[in-house]
Amino acid sequence: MPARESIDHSLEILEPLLITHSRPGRNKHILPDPFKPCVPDELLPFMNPEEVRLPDVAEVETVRHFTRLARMNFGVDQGMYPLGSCTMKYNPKICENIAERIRNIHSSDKHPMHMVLRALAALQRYLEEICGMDACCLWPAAGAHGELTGMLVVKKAFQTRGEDRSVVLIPDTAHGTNPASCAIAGFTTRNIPSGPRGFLEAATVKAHLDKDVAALMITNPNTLGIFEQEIHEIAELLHANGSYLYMDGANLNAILGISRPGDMGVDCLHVNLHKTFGTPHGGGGPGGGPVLVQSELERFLPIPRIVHVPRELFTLSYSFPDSIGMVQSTLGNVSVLLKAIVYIIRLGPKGLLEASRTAVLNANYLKARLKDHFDLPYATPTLHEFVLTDKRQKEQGISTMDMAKALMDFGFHPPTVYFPLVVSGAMMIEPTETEPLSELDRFADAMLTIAEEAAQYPQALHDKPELTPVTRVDEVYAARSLCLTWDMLESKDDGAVSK
Amino acid sequence: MPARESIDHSLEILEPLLITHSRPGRNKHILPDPFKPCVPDELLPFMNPEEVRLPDVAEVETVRHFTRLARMNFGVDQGMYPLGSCTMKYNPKICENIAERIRNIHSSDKHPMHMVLRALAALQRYLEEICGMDACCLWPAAGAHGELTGMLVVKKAFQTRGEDRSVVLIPDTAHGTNPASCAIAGFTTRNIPSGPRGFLEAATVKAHLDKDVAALMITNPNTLGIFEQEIHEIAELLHANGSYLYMDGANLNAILGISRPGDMGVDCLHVNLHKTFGTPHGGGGPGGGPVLVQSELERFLPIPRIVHVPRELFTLSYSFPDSIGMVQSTLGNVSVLLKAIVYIIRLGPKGLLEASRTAVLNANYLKARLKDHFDLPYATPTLHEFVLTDKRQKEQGISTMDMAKALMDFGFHPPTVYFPLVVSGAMMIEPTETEPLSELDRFADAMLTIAEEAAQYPQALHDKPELTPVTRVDEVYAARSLCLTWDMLESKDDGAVSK
Amino acid sequence: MSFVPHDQADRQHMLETIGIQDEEELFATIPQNLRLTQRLKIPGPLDEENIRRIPQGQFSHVCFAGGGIYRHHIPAMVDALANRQEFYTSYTPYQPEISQGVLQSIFEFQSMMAALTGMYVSNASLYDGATALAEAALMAIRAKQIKRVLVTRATNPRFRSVLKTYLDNTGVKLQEIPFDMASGQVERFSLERLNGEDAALFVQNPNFFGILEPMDCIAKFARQSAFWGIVVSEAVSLGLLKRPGDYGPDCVVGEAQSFGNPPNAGGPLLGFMCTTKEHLRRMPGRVVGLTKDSRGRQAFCLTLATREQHIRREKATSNICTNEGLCAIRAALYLAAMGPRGLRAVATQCVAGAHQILQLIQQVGRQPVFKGPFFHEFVVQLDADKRKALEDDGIIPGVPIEYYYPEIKNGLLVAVTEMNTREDWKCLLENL
Amino acid sequence: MSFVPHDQADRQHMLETIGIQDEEELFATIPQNLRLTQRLKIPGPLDEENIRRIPQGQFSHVCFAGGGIYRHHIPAMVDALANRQEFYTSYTPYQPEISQGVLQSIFEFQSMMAALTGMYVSNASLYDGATALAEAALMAIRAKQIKRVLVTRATNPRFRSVLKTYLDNTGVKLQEIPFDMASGQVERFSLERLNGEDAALFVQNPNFFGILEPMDCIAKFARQSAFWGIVVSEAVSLGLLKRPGDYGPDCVVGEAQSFGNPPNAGGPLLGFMCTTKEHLRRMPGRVVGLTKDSRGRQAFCLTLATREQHIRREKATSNICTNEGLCAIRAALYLAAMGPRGLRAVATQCVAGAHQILQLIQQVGRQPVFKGPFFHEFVVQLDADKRKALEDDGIIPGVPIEYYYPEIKNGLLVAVTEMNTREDWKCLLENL
Ligand SMILES: Cc1ncc(COP(=O)(O)O)c(C=O)c1O
Ligand SMILES: Cc1ncc(COP(=O)(O)O)c(C=O)c1O
Repeated sequence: MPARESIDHSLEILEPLLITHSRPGRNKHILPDPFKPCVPDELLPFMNPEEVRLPDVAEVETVRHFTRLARMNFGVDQGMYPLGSCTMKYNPKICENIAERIRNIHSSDKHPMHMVLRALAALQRYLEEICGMDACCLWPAAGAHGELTGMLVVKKAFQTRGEDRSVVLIPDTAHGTNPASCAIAGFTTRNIPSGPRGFLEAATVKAHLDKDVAALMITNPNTLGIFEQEIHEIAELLHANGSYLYMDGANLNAILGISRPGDMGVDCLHVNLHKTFGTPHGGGGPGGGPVLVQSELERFLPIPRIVHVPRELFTLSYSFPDSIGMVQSTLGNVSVLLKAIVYIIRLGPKGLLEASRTAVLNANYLKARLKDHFDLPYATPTLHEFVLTDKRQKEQGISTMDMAKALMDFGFHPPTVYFPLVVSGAMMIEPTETEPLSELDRFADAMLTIAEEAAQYPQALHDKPELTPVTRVDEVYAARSLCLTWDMLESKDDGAVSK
Repeated sequence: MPARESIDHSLEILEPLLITHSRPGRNKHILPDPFKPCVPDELLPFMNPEEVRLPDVAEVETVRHFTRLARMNFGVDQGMYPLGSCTMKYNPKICENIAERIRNIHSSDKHPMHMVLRALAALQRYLEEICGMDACCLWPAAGAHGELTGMLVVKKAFQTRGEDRSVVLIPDTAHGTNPASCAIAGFTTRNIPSGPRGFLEAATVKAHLDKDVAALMITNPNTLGIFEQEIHEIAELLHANGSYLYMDGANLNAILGISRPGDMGVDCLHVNLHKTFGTPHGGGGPGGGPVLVQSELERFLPIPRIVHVPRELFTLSYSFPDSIGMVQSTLGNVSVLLKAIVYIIRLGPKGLLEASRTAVLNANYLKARLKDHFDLPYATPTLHEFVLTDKRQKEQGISTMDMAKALMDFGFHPPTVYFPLVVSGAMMIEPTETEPLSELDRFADAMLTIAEEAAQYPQALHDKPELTPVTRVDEVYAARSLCLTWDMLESKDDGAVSK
Repeated sequence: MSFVPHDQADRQHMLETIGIQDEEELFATIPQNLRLTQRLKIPGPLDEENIRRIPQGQFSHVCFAGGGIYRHHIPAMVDALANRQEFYTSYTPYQPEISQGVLQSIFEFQSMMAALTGMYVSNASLYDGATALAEAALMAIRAKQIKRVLVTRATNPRFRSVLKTYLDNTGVKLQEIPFDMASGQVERFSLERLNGEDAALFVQNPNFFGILEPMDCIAKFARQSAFWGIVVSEAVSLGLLKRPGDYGPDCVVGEAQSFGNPPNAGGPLLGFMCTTKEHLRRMPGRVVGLTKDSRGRQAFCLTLATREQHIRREKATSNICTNEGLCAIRAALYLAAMGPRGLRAVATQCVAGAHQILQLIQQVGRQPVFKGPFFHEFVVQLDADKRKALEDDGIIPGVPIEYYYPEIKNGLLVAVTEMNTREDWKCLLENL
Repeated sequence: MSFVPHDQADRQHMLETIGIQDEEELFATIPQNLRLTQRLKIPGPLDEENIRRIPQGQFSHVCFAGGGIYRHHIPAMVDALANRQEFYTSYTPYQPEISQGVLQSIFEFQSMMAALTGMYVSNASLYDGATALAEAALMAIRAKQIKRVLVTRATNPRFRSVLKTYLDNTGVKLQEIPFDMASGQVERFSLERLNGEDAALFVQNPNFFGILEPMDCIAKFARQSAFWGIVVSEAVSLGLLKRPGDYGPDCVVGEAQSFGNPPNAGGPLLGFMCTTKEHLRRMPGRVVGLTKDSRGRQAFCLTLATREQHIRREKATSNICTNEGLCAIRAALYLAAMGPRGLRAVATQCVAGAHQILQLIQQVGRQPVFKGPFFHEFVVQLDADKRKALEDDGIIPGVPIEYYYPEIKNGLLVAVTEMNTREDWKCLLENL
């Protein structure tokens, strides 16, 4: 029945680009027009004489286009999303509701901003308490932005001391943003091995310490899900050397109410609100990467800072002469910050503790169910996540990529793959605390099925996924053909894909 | 690879019943608890000693359950929904926004209710203007409720006059609610033929008129999409006989700003806000079925009525001694009424006219594209919808049902099928004005493809749809096995479907 | 402004395909004398921002109004899901293959309503509690040769008004059973006197005054009538009280707005009907049943359509077509979100709060009008001026009921729910 | 309270599967001295209703504040779709097979941004306009051997502050080019003097004062610098003004909050970067490309990953990972909803309104500080007491800028958009 295909575009294009619906006159949206719409003559030379190049599409078409696009996307609300180190937990709906309230507030509108600042000051206190740190800056817009901010603080501390230390030690399990952030902050990085047991040993750190070392940047629990058991010793070594301990708090979800970075000897850390504190990831942001420091480093934090004369208003102050300066135009991703506050007070101290305990329980349960069927590169006990490899399946030619893609057909998002880099063919699995037992079991069953298929019918796995909106996507072709806008498509068009 | 099926429940159950996730203790939702939670002793005898029988499920599971269910449903925002007589047009998002505002108002809260009543009074005026009628009652909750209300008004008018007329004439093209509503209002109905040209002829009406006839209930345009061309003559005949003309306004979307029921001689009609005025249908309501009458019948309208002392508050009055009484607990589906107001003022007079003109254009375009390939039972020109039949495809054993199901695989909702009853194997197609030309073409192409398949590979069509969440659903089995709650499922369970 | 997606070229192309020159020709069948010649006199078009600026009323935060419509906590989840476009932009699920979402949600609603009421089956919704009661009476008429419908006078007066409207043309008489002025419960002698084999009996519990009726005793009498039904006006009471079904009625009907539907200035509401196996085929409204698809998988569809207007026309069990689908889905979401402990906790808060507040009110010297046991509403007397003064200060102390019950001079029905804060009742007491 | 779905039996079963007795054992690797012994001192758990009751500030309805964050009309459609769970509950689209929704939306965002700016390519977003400018400067450093970054002093001072922070450790000098106190435009002599082959030049247009810079002239100078970029702080200006790309810069960066993202008390914002083919591989941030799936169908995926931190680590073009994906989707929705005429109409309203209001202000005797041509913002002088009095009355007359520009005593930056009603400006004028 070839006729069907000719009218059903699904064989060629699932959802045509919006621009293909565009025809002059189709958009009929009417706008508020309080003013006589005339542009003064003196502006004419500055104006674009041509039509603005946007698609001209009716509201119903736009709505359907994006509705259909949304339906081609997988989110946490559809099923388990065990993306290691990303903490894809359930995003409480009440947080979304409350954040909506500030939508119409302009940041120069003093009176409502007082309420906002009061709430933000409370968030600072909560994060300080949770992390055991002395001071907090909420403005970094994501984890990497927090890293940069924190490392600029460290840099500034040395500059103020008159020391010029240029090296940051980074374990080989670190996330790519760590070295990248250090580079922007003007440091060079030195990669150090995390050791055979999957955690950094104090002896290793000691061996790398010299007067050029400004800091060590450590993730705890690290990206193998392993607690850095020697962190306190490491902190002492660093401090004795005049260096700082920076902690990447991306994995804080393992230890809320259980162990605090401040107590570990951490001088500076960032947390990821869009991981640990349940704010949605939004398909790639906005997030929140607050930075916390011990009192010694407080004066270097970014401006503005929230100040509060008791019984008076909360206001912003820029009068911190030692500050590294501003890191973001305003107050960071304010509505994300608000969601994090709601999350924290919705749960309270017991709830946060239960979250972490359960995150660890869930990960260990999954590990227990999977460890006999997949290669487990480290025997050390893990907390909220764990890493498997494709070593065994490789024998049948099945890679981590194949298994990740196969998982999709069972209705799961795959784990983080090929990271951390120290593990070849890594699958980094972080279920989070909000996965029910039934979903963990379904996931484990799927993994075991895939392992069995890898052993018995390996060929079929290369063709996965089959039940997704599109089948395996050609990333190489994307990089080679490099079509990044619809104009490029039009200009290179062979007629095959655009219409 | 049978292993996959065992863990992927999709082969047996797409989405398990919520109750299957239930285990004691899983629901941890916490509630506002302003009061000490103690029940006075004297109430103990009235209390249920047992646990309330609801599923005990975590928030994340509930969210995912209903998210996945939603994803198994087709709505207007996904594509064309040409359900004849249902006017499935695009539901503007701004209407939803504005209606949200009244959510926390209790109907006994006088001050905000003044605002609400003012808005409702405006809606009454707009509907009166649009329909050319003198008075309006907004309370009926849907079209059928409006019919009942209208017929009770008619009944009451006769009672007041001291006449006991018991018969309502109803053309054979009428919707099932028409006779059903008349029955509740205490009338008997007489079915009259709509004639070979698809509209009711004055002569037919004349032949059925006698002193027992209280009213004629007519749908205009009727369910064949044909304008009742002799309606004015019919109205005159009825009036001469002392009878009323009731109009079912379900198809008003064809004639906004073009022709008004009041000008046709209609005495009483209802409109469907959830059809003509863009309020969403909500998977089966809530809707809105305001009733409009000429001044003669106004005093019989339901109570309460909105009264407005100029420069004073808008209030409700119950002091209408001739009223038929109340038809709904409060003020009908208030938030639906609000959406309809927003719809009307968003469009304005030109917009409403453009809506109707385009609804008619769209339907005629589709008809033009399809009429050579399907049986068109009436040659009379049609307005916003038209009816085809399966007469030609029947020769290959393909029925309207088969074609309706096949349409789903192209991403469309099928038309209304097997209605109106006067046409055997009817397919009643109403695209509405918000379908773009491209979607109309896609639909026409799909219909033509199906027609071709019916001719060439008829067998395959019996297996449609194939690309939907479930394949053809066994409605006979549902009626025979009659499982209407999960308790019934459990008690009859053979283990096959419940878990 | 319109939501029409066409440009001029589209229209031109369409006219050509149709084979006409001018769009006017499409309307040739409408006689000239029936054409509107001037433009409709309605405002607009208005842009979205100007629509957003239309003044909105500020609701009173201190609110003890109930009387059939209640303010309850609605979990954020309910809106997040009920507002899914797939749910709210779909029609009645006539085509099950692409409507499993609505169908299964309503099946689950039916399951939970049947479990909560203790009845065999629930329909998919009716317009509201008032029409649900009216439909129940019509069902009784279909089921039995009754001459009278009896309803307790302490049944929601708005429900009784609608019942009266619906019964007006059936030839069946409507009689009201008075309440006892001391207890607020049904007057047992009148109940005994009026009750009979030619009658259908309807009793609201908790009644309109919040009073718990002596259901065991009523049930005994009720067995002698041809048909009897229990009316529920505050669905949250199902979370704590004995299940109405346990008293053995023919049906349980009422209003379930409290289940996840906000007060919304009066509506939409959510009428429901639960009944026995015996009356199943007489029940009005949609019903969803479980079935299977052509591959044997679990699926759902509308069933028992042979009761309905589109098949049976004037002989249908009701004229209802569009009902309150999305409100039923909201109720399903609400009940799922609350769970068994949640619903009971809410009901307990309501009861506890009402009793605690009444006690405080008694301490400031006001007595309740009725002495019977009550759920979360009670009646006191408050003169109209005082009440209006409170209302002008943004305090709604309750719903005035003298209009419906002239014998209760200055009667005020006070409802307490889990939404009333400590500040609320301090505010009420200080101003009373 | 937590969002943990387990019951006790679940936990027990899990412990057994793991093979331990006590959950404590799971934490054995955390040294005892690093364990927290008391409970965290934070409030909660709080139920949803009590969270909803947390007081919220009432924003000022009469608002002429801009200065980098603007109030614009947002079509209702934008929220309806951006709030789809599939969009907001997903991660960065690393797995394209189940992320086509986000990917295609961002591809369309890129397409529209590139078209609006007149550049070859756009990335998928950066944190905000300020970091976008900083990233552009870092890109210039990577591209050319520059010693200095020049920025006009009339560039958003917050952008310049962040730029300074980012450049502090690069060894590259930051210099500011003053503006002409009469026109508010860049001082041409200084521009000529400072400009050079060892410098990257950045110019905001319209500048922070709303003044339109003499771009043709600047472009001529700019060609002599090693790299130059145009900064856009009010994206709506792209709907009316000449496309910045037409002046031939190396990049166009800035803030696109105005495209469908509400002011939100400051954020999230939407940084963007558009650049040339030449600089494509130096560009920071995510990029979505078009490709095909294994069946040959059109599909999208993240591409050019070799620029990014997860591959290149310390040598990456930026450290950015999580960006402002949902804000970019909102921008795509907004631009789709507005269409070509809509965006132009909004820009026209802004310009027209600002000019009409300035004229009225001049009639009451206040003169603008600058005489240059302007877009939708202008600077006047208003003493602080007067301004505070207005603010206390709920009228925000503009953003005070003396802190950033001490030479403009009592400087107030007034922004006008299509959201300002007639009543707004009457209110402003009467109270000025
Ligand atoms: C361990 C770790 N560090 C840092 C980051 C960067 O955080 P963001 O994406 O918020 O910039 C991530 C995010 O994936 C991470 O997993
Ligand atoms: C012609 C006609 N009349 C009446 C009705 C009943 O309207 P409602 O479903 O709103 O009760 C319908 C609905 O399908 C209809 O099409």
